[in-house]
Amino acid sequence: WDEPIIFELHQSGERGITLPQVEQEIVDHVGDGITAIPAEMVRKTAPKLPEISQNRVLRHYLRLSQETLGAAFNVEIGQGTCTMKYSPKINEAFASSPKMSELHPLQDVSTVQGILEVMYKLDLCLREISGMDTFSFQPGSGTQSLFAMASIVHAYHEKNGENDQRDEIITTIFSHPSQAATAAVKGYKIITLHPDEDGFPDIEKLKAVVSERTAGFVVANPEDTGIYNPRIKEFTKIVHDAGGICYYDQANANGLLGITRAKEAGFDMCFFNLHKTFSTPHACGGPATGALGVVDRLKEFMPGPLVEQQGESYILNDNLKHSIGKVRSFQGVPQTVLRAYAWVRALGAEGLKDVAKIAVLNNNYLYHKIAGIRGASAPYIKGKRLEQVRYSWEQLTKETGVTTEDISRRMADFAHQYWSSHHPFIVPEPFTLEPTESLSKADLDEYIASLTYVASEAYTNPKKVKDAPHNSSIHRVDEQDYFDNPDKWAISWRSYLKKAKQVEAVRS
Amino acid sequence: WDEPIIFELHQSGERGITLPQVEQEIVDHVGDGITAIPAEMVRKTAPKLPEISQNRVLRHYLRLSQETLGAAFNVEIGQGTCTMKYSPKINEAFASSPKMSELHPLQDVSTVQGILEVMYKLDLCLREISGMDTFSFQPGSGTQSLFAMASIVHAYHEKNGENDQRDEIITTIFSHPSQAATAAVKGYKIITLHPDEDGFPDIEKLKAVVSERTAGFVVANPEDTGIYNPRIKEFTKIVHDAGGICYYDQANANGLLGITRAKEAGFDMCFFNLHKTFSTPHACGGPATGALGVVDRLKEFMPGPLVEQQGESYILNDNLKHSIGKVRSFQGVPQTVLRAYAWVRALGAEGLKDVAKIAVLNNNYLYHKIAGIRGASAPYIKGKRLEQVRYSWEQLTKETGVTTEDISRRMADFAHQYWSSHHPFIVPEPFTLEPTESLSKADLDEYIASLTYVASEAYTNPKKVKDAPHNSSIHRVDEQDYFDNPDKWAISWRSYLKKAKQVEAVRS
Amino acid sequence: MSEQRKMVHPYIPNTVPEVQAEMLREIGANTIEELFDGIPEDLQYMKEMNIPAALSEYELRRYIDGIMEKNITTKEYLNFLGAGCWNHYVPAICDEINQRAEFLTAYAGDPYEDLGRYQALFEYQSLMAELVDMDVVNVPTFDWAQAAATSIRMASRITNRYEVLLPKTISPDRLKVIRNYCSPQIECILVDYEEDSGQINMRDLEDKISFNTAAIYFENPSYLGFIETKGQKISNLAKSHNALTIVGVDPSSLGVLAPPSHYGADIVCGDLQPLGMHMSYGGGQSGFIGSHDDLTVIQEYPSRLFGIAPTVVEGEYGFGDVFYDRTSFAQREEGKESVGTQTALWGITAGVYLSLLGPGGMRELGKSIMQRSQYAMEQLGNIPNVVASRFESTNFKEFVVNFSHTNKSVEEINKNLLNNGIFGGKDLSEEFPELGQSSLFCITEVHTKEDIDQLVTAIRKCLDSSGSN
Amino acid sequence: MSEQRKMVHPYIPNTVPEVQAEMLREIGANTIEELFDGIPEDLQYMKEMNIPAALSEYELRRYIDGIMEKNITTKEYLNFLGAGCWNHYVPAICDEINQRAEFLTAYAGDPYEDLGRYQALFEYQSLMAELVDMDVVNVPTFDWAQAAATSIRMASRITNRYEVLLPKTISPDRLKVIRNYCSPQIECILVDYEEDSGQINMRDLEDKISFNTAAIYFENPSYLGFIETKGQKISNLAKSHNALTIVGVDPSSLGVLAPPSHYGADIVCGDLQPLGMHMSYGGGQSGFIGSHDDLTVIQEYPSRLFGIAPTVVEGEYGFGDVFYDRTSFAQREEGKESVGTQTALWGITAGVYLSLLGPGGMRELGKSIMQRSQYAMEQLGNIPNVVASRFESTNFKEFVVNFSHTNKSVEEINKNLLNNGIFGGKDLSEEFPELGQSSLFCITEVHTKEDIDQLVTAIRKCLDSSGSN
Repeated sequence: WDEPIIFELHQSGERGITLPQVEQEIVDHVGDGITAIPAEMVRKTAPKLPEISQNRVLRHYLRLSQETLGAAFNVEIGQGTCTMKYSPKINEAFASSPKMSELHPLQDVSTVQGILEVMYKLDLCLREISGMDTFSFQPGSGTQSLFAMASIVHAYHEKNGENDQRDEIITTIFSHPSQAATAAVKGYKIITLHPDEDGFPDIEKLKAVVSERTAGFVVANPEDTGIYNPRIKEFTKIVHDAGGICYYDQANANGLLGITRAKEAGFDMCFFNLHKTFSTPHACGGPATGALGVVDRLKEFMPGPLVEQQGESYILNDNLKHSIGKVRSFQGVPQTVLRAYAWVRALGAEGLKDVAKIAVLNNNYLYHKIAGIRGASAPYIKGKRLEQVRYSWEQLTKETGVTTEDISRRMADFAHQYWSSHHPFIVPEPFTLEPTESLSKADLDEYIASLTYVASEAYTNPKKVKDAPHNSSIHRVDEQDYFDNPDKWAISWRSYLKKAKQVEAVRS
Repeated sequence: WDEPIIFELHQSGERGITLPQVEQEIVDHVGDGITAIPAEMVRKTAPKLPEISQNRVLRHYLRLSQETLGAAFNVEIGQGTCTMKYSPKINEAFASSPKMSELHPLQDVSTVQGILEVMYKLDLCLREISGMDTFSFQPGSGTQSLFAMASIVHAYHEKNGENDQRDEIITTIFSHPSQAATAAVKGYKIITLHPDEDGFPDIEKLKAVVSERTAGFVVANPEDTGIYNPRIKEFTKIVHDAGGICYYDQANANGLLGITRAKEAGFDMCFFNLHKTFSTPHACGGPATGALGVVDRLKEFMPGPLVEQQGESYILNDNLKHSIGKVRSFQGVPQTVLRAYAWVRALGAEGLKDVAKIAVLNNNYLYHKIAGIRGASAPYIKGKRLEQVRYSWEQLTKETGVTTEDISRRMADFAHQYWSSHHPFIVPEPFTLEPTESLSKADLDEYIASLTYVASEAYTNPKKVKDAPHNSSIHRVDEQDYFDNPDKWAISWRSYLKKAKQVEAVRS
Repeated sequence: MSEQRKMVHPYIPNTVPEVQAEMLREIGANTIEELFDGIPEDLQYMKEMNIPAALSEYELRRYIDGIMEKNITTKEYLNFLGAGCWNHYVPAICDEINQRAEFLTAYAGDPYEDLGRYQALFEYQSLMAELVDMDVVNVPTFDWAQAAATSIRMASRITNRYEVLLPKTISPDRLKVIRNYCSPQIECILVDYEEDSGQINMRDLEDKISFNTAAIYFENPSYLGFIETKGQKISNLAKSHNALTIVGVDPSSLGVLAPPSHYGADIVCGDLQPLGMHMSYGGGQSGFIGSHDDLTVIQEYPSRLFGIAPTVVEGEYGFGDVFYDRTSFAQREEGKESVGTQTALWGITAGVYLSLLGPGGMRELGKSIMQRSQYAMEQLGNIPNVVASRFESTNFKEFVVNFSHTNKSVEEINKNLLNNGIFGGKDLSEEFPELGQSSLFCITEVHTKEDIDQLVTAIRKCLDSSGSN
Repeated sequence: MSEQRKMVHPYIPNTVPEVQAEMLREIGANTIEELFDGIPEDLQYMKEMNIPAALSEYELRRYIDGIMEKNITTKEYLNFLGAGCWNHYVPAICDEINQRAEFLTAYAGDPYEDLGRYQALFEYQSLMAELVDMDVVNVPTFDWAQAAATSIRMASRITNRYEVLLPKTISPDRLKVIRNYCSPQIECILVDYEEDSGQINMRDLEDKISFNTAAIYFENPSYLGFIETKGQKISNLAKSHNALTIVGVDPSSLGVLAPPSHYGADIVCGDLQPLGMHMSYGGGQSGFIGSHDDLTVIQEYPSRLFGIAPTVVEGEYGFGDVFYDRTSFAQREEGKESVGTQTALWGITAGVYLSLLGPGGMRELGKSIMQRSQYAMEQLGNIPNVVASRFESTNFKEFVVNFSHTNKSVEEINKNLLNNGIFGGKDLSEEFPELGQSSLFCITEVHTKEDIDQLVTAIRKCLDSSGSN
């Protein structure tokens, strides 16, 4: 499709939808309603929204939807760390049912026993999976869950009167940037550990930085490399011994379900992204849930209210003595909790463990195959990968000049997603692949074939790769100037029109 | 997408869905259930259906959906006679609601008062629109409605003892082929009238064929040319005077709502395709409804049961003295009746009339513009077109060799539908366009621009048009051999595999 | 910001007055009314139609929801009705696919625009072909009844004969459709059933078959739920008279029951509704017809038959209409019967269903239905004076329960069940008076043991409270 | 046709044993367990998780439906709750678009894979920009509360100051979020309201503002529903102290109320939920932040900001991240706050909503809400001893009703209403004890006259029956 910007569809006078007429009796009582508005608060010029008929609005957005490569449409391996798995359709039926969608968050609890039961029961399941003692579903994503955990760390030391002293949080470079960023929002100084030459977090480096200033330690395990830190218990012990809190980024726990738990590794808190491991759809980036679990001694710091069982019914407990308050309005995103609970029940204990096993099998198969592609490598220790791997095109780039960004654009021609890594690029010319349990061997072979083809093309016809995409919805975007130059960037259509006019004015 | 045939996705052992386990207590009572099957009736070899995981099945069909150019996605003008209008989304919510979808057709009438009320009330609306006295929604399409009408004609003359005598039904060449075909199914000899030079049905020809053998007269008005027969009252009178029944193909009544009615034109019966004029989605070709209306004296011949009001409630009346029986199981396709009723209520009397007015305005605008395209013409009288027009590329084909089929394939490159006409091609190199009220002027201009471009290309670069499509999901199909040669045609994948093997065997 | 004069309707963009004016100017007309000058004045309708004024979307939603709220659904009540429309589980993916805007709003484009529609329907044909174990299946027709009628008409054209034999146990609703489709050319002759088993009475069949017989039509399972076991004998008899054998079949049985092609059927037909269609008050019915790859039969199909073909690009598949010249689209009254819009979307859906279940799922489905319905028969049969099943044959999914020896009519029992939130079986007392107070119950994979026990308990209670009601 | 040994799960294709074996062979491993050898044995969990066995899809459907059936929805009961989550009509097309499998399952691809996602979100930004009449709007954040908190943090970074002034009438739920997001760096100082009008007490504001003030934050309409009219005065005051003005706004009001940019706001924020999101027990909340095209402000956004740019092909548009180096994605703890998954799908939906309504629809929406809520206030105010509205200001959508002079508490009244199928207003007696027995009612375009009359009648009855309960 060559679909215009929605403002270009404007036809003065058209309507997309009409609203109910106000009853004549109401008009007789109160008039037009708007003359009551104080003069200074009346809107004097109508918002310049476009006027478009219903059919055309629908066509526009349907076409845009078709230009979006959702996980349901491709062999979704390329967005590593994101755990792009199958989101079962049946769960969408639950989420969009009026029994879910038409609930107001402040209804009397007697009228929302169903959704509270679901939240409570998923809590129980996650306790089994993690070993934690209570979960909250309030955080709206992994990042917000990390922020909530940093807040809990803060509240904990505040209660103990150690807040002034403890102002450092330790993390690792292969963990998600939000770990560092959210702790910084909470005022912490960040200490970032780099791995040893095998890619393991370096315990000596940890020992060197831990002190009475340590408020907490946050880490993913496995990290983005897919490598599990086998000495994690020692890490958490060192931090605990120094008086810090250990919290665990399990946004992606897809290789671990039923295999190993946060509790036994010594963590005080962890969170799961329901939109990763627990299959709820990513929705272009939310709404989502970062389910936050803590051990008993941290429960009183949790954001409230918590769902609890009381006799036959479920209640909202907002009496948490040292609660951090809240991180999100109401009870988070319950329709996602519902989806995740349905997913857990569709799999059962055995199925959940199969998820981890097959995710790891798929990843190791892929890892094995990619090792055979000319120009590709997987830095750090051989083997020992769980659910994902961060690879490198270092050799290919040296030999052909083709970069990981070029390959990314070229993979789009084959309808594949492909992601490099967060910044900074510790691994040179990185790419991160994560085949979840949802993909079959045939799917993996298809992705491998495309990657092999593109890598080989980089050697034989590098220009083709560098000029990509050739076959996608659009061609290469002129990035430099338009996204980093304040005189040219345009964050809205109105801004674009103004700046385009200025550019024209200068030219003429 | 380059999506394989579903059988090619087979991976032995995979499952798309599981069914509920039978409870152990039931097994204890009855065993495995299937040993009860008499030996001669046991299936001995499993059906060779493919085994595919759920994610892959979904991906397959989602991809196929994207390769289908629904009316919601394009400037839908090209499927003339089909009245491809906007199917409002809200009506889909009604149709898929459990209050509609989870009803069994044999439930006690006290438990289906809602859907019966809808059927009754749409009946009332259609009476207003047509002037008929009762409607049945049993026929599952226009063709089935025509068949029902032919059956009623038959039952009517049977009751009057004239069945042996009256064995001819008269129709016109620009009416839908189903008019002739369904009457033939009912055993009638078909007399087909050709138009006069202006494209009007020829009253002299009618007079010449009407006789005591005339059982009925069936016609569309306007016909596929978009030309309304102004002498229709004379036509029906001639047939009535000869003792025949007049029935009206109003499958497409989109230019007539609130403008003119079947009753005043002298018809005894008519039908409306709810999936055309009344906006219910075409669904790749059904399920659908051909709503059948008759005047009082024909009510007793209707297929039963009819929905009627009795006091405060609605009943099913199956006591129709000379009923033809049935044409479709149960009560037809009620979810479509529900959609159509919602559409009527969303428009009201005035909105319905606007539908006709704007459909005719849009068509005349298009007609005017196409007259200006080199090589195109609209045979027969100038002007007087209602909701559609059958055009001709006769001149263009003579001058360039490019045919209407070539243009059809080339229009696919621009994501446009395009239809020639039914057979035989009375109008040479025909194409039939029908812009409904759903399209804006901008939409029409877009379609016109594409058509103008292709026509001009036919003059400048005919090979490009003849080799089309270039830019569609697939390239030109090798038709000749594979669809008309019994040795090579394959109506199923298994048949294809067998025949492909034979072909290979012959070759080797 | 003044209020608009006349409401522009969201569904009709060009109700904008300025746009209309511009278009009229282009056309060279002064008013829209002028464009209707082809319609004589005395035919122009001058009154206002008595249809209420337009509703906004929200008003419409409340209005329609309000009406439909009056229905009580089979999700609210326990349902044991079948009789041609069956309560099966519909996988969520079936709904997802048939609600996709693309499939929902497509119609009749060529494979260059509608490749997905062609492929999905070709795949449907191919999947059904495996299920019935034959090489040819058509694009879906209206429903079982019409598919059966068309099969009979095909047989009549093939044999040039004008009689068809059908079992007396056929669904009366279905028979009405068949009779109308066959009239006036083809005579429908009913064949007796054996009183104990319900099976076709072979002696009566032999009496009635002749060299005027175009076909014998029978069903498996029958309308009354039992499995007809003499299929091979019947088809042999037909063959010996050069008549065709047509079998109507419930496809949900074909994971465990032999398909009709295995006992001599020439044509098979039936309903797709069990394969992923909601009941929708009968709106989920969809017919299919299948046969061998035999030109004599293929040339008599009125329906479209999609075929597969290569394109000009190596390795690419295309699709199209096989032997289009058969159809009334091509030949008008000279074509085979008539063709038009039927139920294509349900064909696509049935394809999705079969792809999801696969051979293992279809077997489990059949097995589960057998087990659950046998359990229900056993439990109902344990109620004093209740006979289940009325026939001695093996049943699939449905069975006849006889209440003649209780002091209650089926009507009374069903009324009582309704008050207890249960839709009881279909009352057969009018359609089959010879069966007395009998009722046709339907048990599928959706009925749990608990559901069945609830039914049994309710009937027990109803029969115990003899005096009441 | 033997039964399968172990169930292959439909969600996990490679549970097929033969495939696993083949893959292991390729890898060179003997068992899957071997692949976990990176996890020390003492960390391997050897117990069985206490989670029930897998359910098939049909079992799951019945099980989940059974639980959710226990909820009573706002379609079943009449709802007058608002307080941060509002009962508006959701056009069917909003649901259609946000349920499209493409948008539902996309995440974070580049514009070459996800062009539609980028364009839809850029359009959302652009549509919201028109509504608030400013040039910059971000990709949606979590909710109003967090958007407000982030706006405040942005102001603090811009001014290098660490105090923010907020009105005492703010939602306590929202304030909790803001406080936690601001702690420990930024102090939240509450400003009194005028007792009669609810408006910000200018004297108190003047007392509390200083050159430590990063920003004044207020809301329009306020949490308690009235329109704050002194916007320009407040922003002037802020400007005179080189502080920023931040206004939280309900976008459904902006068809009739002046947007904050018209009375001096530097940053505007609020919730998108009214623009096409179902309430979903709070799951429909979604935050937005807008500002002028001012580099000082733009560089402080933590969120992604999508921009438009040409591609190498003339006339083609592409999209991408503006000034990506601001973000924590690029800079970890050196970036501005943090960014991650938030509520993009609701942004797309709000874009659909605004495209459907257009300027005319937004005006009608606002007008209809004003009319209906004024009618409701009038009718409730006519009940003896009931005061509606508690404040003298003009209200939008919500208003405080005071029951202190009746003999019933809000709790009692709400319990009574619940028994009559009505969710009454939000009880304010704990959050705002100074308002006595007060309740916050919400009236939108969905409430018909009949609905309002039903509420009024129910309250009248409840208050009449003094003794009962």
